[in-house]
Amino acid sequence: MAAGHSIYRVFFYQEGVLVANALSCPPQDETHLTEAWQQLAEEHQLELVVCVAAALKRGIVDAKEAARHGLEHHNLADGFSLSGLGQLVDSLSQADRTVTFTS
Amino acid sequence: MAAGHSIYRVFFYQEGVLVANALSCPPQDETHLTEAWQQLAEEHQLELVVCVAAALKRGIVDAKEAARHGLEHHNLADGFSLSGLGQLVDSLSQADRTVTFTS
Amino acid sequence: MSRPDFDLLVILTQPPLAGTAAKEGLDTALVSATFEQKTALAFLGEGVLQLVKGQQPDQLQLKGIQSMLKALPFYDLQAVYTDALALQQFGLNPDELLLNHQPATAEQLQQLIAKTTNTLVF
Amino acid sequence: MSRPDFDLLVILTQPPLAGTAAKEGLDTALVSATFEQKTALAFLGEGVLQLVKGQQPDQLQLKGIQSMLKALPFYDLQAVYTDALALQQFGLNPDELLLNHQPATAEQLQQLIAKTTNTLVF
Amino acid sequence: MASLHQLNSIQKLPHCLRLLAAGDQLLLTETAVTLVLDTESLQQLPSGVELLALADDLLARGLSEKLPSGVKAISDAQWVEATLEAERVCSW
Amino acid sequence: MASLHQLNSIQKLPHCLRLLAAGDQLLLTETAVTLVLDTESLQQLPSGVELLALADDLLARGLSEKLPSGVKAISDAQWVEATLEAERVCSW
Repeated sequence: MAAGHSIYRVFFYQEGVLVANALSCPPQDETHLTEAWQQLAEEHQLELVVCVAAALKRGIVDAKEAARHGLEHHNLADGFSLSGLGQLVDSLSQADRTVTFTS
Repeated sequence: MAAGHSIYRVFFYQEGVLVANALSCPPQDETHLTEAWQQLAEEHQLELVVCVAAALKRGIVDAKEAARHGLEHHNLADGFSLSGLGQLVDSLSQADRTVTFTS
Repeated sequence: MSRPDFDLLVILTQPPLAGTAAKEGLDTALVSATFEQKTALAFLGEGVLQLVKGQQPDQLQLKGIQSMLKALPFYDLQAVYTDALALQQFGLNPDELLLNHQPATAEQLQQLIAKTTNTLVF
Repeated sequence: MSRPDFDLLVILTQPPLAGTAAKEGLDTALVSATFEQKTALAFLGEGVLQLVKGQQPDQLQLKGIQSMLKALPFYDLQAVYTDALALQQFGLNPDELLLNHQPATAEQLQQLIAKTTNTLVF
Repeated sequence: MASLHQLNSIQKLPHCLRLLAAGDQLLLTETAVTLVLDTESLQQLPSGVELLALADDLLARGLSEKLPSGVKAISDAQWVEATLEAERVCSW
Repeated sequence: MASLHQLNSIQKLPHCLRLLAAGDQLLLTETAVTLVLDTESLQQLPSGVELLALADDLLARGLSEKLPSGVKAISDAQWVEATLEAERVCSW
């Protein structure tokens, strides 16, 4: 980004959705990945999209999904939004280059 | 258990702690693992112990840990309790046989 | 580069009932095809075992991808490749497997990647 | 079986900075030693790379297990084995590594398992 | 009976293979049951190791009919028995 | 420049290795940087493939000083450049 490239969208799926769990408490001397993404997104106006099917399966829900499934609590971190795989396909076709980070 | 063997304790650690997330919503046609463990534990009076350090790191907290870390919500499923690795070492030394299930 | 043959290639490398990667990969391929992207699918290594017939995942209260694979012909996703070396390694006869697929050598798979805009590995 | 040499053997197979398995394994070994269980530790395959000196995990804002390894001599955990074949494969000189450890052949590691009540692999 | 080794993924085979001793049993579970088709890898097993595979895991993956002669399929109940008959269980 | 292949674990090497074509680059990241010490595996790389490794990942694991001559360490900024110079990026 420092070199003038722009990032269209960051799409979290598979195990990647676990980053969006607002209840993560890593030990104090380790990087808090959820907060690191939130900061980066705020500084550079990035869109952080979490695959809704992968998230639900792994117990990451926003207020709306929690209500829909009759759950008392929700835990999607601020700055992240839930959406479908169509957003991933859209990004693939819109961006010049797609770089994937696998687990 | 049907053959008269008894189970001393089930200890969840590493990725295994994710089973204790009360907010998991697998698709309806898949096994709800959290609920399956709860049922098994109730039927056979099993102790389900979740490694507290592994759980905190992965965003699984009970009401007490949530309060201690200033979190609004908690998500440890009923029937599970958080405890330390000492419980694992105790089980190893008490049981005739230890069987591990890895990820 | 000349105009690519495919917009997206999805490579499935996982054996049957190994977590959710294969299903998530297949979902991605199907959504891509639905959005009118030219999409290809390749089964690599242990991934070819997804095509073995007669799987009974309900035996483990699990859901495989075989029922989804059988529905593939109804999507616009007819380019399906399999890893010929893996088929040989596992002693699988291509004709005994699910789906209309084309066994491909490593070199043919390399060319497939070279003629595709994006490749995702699951 | 004759009285075992060890109550617990912890085998570490992960390379440095590969998730939390190595740390969780080492934690288990240390808690075991603290509870006065006779405990042994073995580094297998890529696990031997944990013992390479001069690692700088802070470079990635991560935490390795090297500082914990340096503290091992202060616990009652002196039985440390390394996979001799892996050391050779990675061109590592046993004397250049962290910790006082004993390189062991596959056969010696097999005997170690046979003389230990419980073995956990991380 | 010596050790019962449980292998649940072929990724871990290289480590496990070297620590198998004559008299041990190797039980293939979950995705590792696909090894029954991999003749080349099976030949690397040391002699004197009994090879078992979980029947339900084979069935679920359509491999029950393809079992080679050297592999014995066992039920969950037989698995429990095997863990008790072995001196120790080692899970990879 | 053809494809840039990113490999982040040696478990995935067997698949990746077969799909590397002459002219491609292979970038080792995360734990896969340990491959730089594994001479036997490196010899299996097809000829005409440039081998790169992330400098920070090497440094973090104490491998910077042990880099063999055939491997080029690159910074994060060079990595970004490499993804743009390549025709496509394939992550294993």
